[in-house]
Amino acid sequence: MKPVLVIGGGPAGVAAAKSLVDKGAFIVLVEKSDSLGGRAREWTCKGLVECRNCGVCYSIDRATELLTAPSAEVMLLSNVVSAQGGEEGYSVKIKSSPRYVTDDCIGCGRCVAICPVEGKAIFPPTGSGQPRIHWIEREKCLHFKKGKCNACAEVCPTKAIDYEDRARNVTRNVRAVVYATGIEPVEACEMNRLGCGRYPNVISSVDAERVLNEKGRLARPSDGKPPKKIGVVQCVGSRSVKVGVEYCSKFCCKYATKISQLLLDLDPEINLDFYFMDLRTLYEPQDEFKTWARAKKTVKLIRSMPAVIYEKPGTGNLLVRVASETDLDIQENEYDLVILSVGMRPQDASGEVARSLGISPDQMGFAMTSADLEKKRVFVCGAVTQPMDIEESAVRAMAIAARISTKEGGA
Amino acid sequence: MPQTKPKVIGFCCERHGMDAVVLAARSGKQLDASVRLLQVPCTGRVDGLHILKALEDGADAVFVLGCLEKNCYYDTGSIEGRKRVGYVKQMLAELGIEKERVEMFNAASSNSWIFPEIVAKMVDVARKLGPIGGEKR
Amino acid sequence: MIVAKRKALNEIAEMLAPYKKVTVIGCRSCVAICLAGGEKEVKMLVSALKVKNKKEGRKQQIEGTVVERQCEKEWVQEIEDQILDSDVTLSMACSLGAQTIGDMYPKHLTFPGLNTGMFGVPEEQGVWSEKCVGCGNCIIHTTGGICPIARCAKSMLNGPCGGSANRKCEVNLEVECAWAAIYDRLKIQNRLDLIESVIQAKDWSASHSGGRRVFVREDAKLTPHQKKGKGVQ
Amino acid sequence: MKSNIQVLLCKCCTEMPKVINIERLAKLASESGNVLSVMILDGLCDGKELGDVVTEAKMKEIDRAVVLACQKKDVSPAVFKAYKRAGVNPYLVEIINLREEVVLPNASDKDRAQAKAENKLLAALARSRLLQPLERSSEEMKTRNVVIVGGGVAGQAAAREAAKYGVHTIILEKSAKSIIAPGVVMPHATLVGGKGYGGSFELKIKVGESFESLGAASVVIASGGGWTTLKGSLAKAVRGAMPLYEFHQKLLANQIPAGTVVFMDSPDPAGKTLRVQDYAWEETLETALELKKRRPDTAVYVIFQEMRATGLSELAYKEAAEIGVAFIRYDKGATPKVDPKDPAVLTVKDLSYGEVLKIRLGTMVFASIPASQDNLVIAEALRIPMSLDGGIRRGSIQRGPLSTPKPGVFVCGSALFPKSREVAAAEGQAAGKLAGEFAAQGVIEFGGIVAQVTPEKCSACLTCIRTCPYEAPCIGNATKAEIRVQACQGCGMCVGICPSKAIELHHYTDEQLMTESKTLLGGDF
Repeated sequence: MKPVLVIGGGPAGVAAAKSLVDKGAFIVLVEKSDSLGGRAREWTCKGLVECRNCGVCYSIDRATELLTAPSAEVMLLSNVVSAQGGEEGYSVKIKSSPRYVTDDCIGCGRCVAICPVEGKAIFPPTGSGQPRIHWIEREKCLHFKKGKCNACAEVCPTKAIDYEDRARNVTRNVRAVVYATGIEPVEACEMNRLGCGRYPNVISSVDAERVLNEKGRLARPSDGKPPKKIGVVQCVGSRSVKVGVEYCSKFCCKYATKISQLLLDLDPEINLDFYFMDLRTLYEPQDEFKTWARAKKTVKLIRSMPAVIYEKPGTGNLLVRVASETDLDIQENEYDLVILSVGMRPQDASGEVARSLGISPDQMGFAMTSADLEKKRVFVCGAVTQPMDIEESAVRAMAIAARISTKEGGA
Repeated sequence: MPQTKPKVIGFCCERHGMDAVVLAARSGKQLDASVRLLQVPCTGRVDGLHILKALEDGADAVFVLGCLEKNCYYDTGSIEGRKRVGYVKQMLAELGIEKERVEMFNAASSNSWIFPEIVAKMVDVARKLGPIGGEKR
Repeated sequence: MIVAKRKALNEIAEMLAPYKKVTVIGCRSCVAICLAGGEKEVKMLVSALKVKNKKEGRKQQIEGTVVERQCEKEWVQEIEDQILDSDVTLSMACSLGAQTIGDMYPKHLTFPGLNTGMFGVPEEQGVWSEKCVGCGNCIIHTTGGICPIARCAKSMLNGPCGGSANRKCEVNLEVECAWAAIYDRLKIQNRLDLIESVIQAKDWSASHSGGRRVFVREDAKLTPHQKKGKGVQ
Repeated sequence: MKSNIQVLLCKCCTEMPKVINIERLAKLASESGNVLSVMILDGLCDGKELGDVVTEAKMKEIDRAVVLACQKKDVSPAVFKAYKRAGVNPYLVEIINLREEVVLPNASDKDRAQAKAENKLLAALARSRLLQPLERSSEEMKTRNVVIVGGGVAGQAAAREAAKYGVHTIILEKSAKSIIAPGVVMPHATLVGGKGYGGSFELKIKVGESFESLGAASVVIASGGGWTTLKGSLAKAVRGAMPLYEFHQKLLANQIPAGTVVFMDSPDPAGKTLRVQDYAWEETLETALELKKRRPDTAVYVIFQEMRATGLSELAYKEAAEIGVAFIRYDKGATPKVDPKDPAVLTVKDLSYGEVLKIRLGTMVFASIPASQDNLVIAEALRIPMSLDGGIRRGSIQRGPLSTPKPGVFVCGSALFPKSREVAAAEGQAAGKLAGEFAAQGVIEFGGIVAQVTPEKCSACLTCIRTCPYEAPCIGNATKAEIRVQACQGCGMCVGICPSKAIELHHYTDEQLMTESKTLLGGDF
């Protein structure tokens, strides 16, 4: 029985793959980054006592299960180069980048400590990674740039550094393709007026998620102090005709409200102002976030979009200029840290591989799916098809897995 | 004089509680060695008696670590666990023993920082309060 | 069933402090069911007291045990040795259990570990409410099955007092007025006429006011001829 | 029972020896009571050395083992398999996660790490001596029925999907609506009661006026939303009130009366529960657009507290605003009102502009979709929890997004909360797959780590029955609690709460846990 190819190891990809494995299928999962779980790996769990239903752990758990599943071939740091075929199946060429570190790596991290390159050239897997095998980024590594440095190889206790590692090209014949390439954040720094990229203490929600996931606390990038007054700005680069995307990215309100709650859980003394146009917190029948925010004296909900953010000289603090809700007066509020909730856009919905599989983007750039495409055994799923949160991605991926037959002529 | 070798014991659920412990270790976090972990299927299995017995047997601090509430593998186990811990805390308070010695925590499998924080907090409590009755070690 | 509540632990610890050897005795009946004095509570109490003693450096031997029904001599007799071997017994049963032990071993000290509260029913897990005061003269067939003596703060027998408003009791606004409940119940039973009938002033002689009450069922009693051993005397 | 322990020490390639002295651990192990064999292995996970382990275990008549390695999940399949060959009960094999609990996090303090590892080993040995062998059993499922409650979009999708697994699907549909789906479709049928556990449910159903019983291996709840329900003070007071679903039907049939149309989020805006979900807005905006397209002259208002036009509905929101739909935001503090004398005039304060508007109504449409009224009966029948707003609550996400806490019962579509047709169909499909897979197993596996009652101690206080999420305890014929092992998931919640200490959880008894904790605390490091 030929395997099913899953392109993308994010929430949708791992859910589809796991669901297929449960059904008895063999799968080949191709993920371009260094770890399985996609964006969920970088994102933080938002509960401290009570689960806030962000779904991050669901993706992580499925990814962990896949890594030990005998019927799943997981290829990290890999890309699909080309795909040919049709209803009868596809012949797929996959290129795996060299890691320059063999499977002997035990993830002790000594190589990272000793690496002389600024910003390091050898890394553990991004986020809270499961296989601890490190990898070297060729473009940064002095061994490749100057041919001199062997620092990591010398310090490695298991002799796992292999500078001779080569890119591998493999071909797999698969019976169906699940296309789940997911989303990427809109470049928030295009929104110049909000100071992103100019001021260190204006960070994007993606950065906030990553730092929280790694450290459990946010700190001001400028001086490392814990922020006491935080502004959260919604709809940066989404619902916008000028910069970014026109649609609503759907789950930003969900994660931003939950991060806000987490921040207050971690440090009840934080003052938090939440700027938004409309609060779209997905499934919240009792308007939980608003009720929560009203009950807290330290949280303010402000229905207005900041016009401009600039730094108060010498302090690193930020001044947010914003019109009040009814446009009557203009205020300036000071914060230690500002988080911009950036919009998301589909990733790899167009391009050569997508095209060769017959996938085309719609007006907004999302990959379109159709009955014809599914007849040709190409299944597009996850947030590359339309904005959706982790749980919906997972459910839809499970449905896709249900549609892919794993037996000849049967279920 | 803070003691150097406090004794802290943690009852840890084998689902997300243990996953968080493992993830913290695999993320390269260094912890105080004073914490002994004891695995239970679910924090709902933990009985107030186990906690009291641990204090009796020489623990300076006891914690219970389970899945996040509403995300417990057994649906309501970690809520039960929290109630048990709360009851023991109340008993200790009635007896004039520091109730901070006993604590309930929750974690998710994707959370790598929570376990080191729990360890730091409980070891800190144990160091600050010392052994019950000032027993010498 | 009888509903009881554990005494505050410091009170218990203080009571037991002067004694070297303590036996804590639980009961598997009512107090186990109302989560106050079953095996679990006994074991936890013993352990908690040991932790307290450890803190204060007090040497005290504490042991716990449980009997099926502490209010019956035969069950208590089974652990007679253990009781008499200790300096003091802490009864983790209702006061009936404590007094049974006390009556059986008058020289021996028996202290209560629980406060015996009431005759109550479990409304839900962890919630018990009083529905009977044991007045000895039941009339609930005329009040829709709801006892006004127990459930009305003033034990009104003929309708609510002037303080009943919005179905709530004036003594405690959280509590439903018993007579509002009686009215509703009689209404669904189509017996509202009963609410008009006057209940005569209650004969409280059947209640505890006449001192200790003893109920006897002659046909159940054993005749002297039937009794064995010590019971014959 | 003899107690011959074998200790395996895994080096995790080269990782363990860097921090701890494995030989000293091995020596400590071999000097401990009952330990007949100690082996140091280079790596357990590759399974190469397990052959030697089996040989040694057989030779020394080993009946229990303590394995010091890494995470249980990673090594357990190989280790259990090996010990199965050696005839050791899997429940007597203790796997200790030395790597993640001791070695990795304490690498910087080698002395304490060593002492901690030794202490861990002693505790594991103490526990191992107390363990009892356990067996898992299995039971043939009596039926291959997959019962699907509700024949809407989700229910039909679930039936089609489940049928692929060769199971027998039965749809219970409360209306007379004709449904094309595989298996049996029972019109006028509702679920009213039930008992049993995953793989063997006995459901009580009402068909027309008669009651029938029905066996089921798994159940899918697809009860949908309360599409046609309209409740709330405003809906009662206003003239021409209509739920969205009904309005949509009438619009398609061109039966909308003339006059202004107002769409509003909640029929009870001052009430506690808002219960307006994103899907309701998606549909509202589409309907408003459709209305405006069909009848451009109609004045259309959308009154809302929060415009939840998520995702691509944002585009519909924009389009609607462009073609002249008026959007008015209000707040809980100033809810729209109708004049009791003239229930056709709605007064609303627009918070965006601060004006007070008086709108003469033709039709007033409410977007709020309450939960299905049937959920209460279904939840009671299957003994599963509900969410606060009347939907069926899913269990922990650890078990998946469509699983209720009860194994074998799945939920999909608007039974959880209102969803679009497309999402409901996807969920139905996924739930159908899960239910089909569950029923197609054909056998129920149970036993092993389960609770057990000591009848002499039981006071039949019902505490366990009220606490268990799985309905495993019940009062048996002897009026003492009994555990239905088929339903028991082994969480031990009843054990921890039993006031008479009458229940024990195999493998995690009080004695085992307290001995382990005592040994752990005995270590001085």
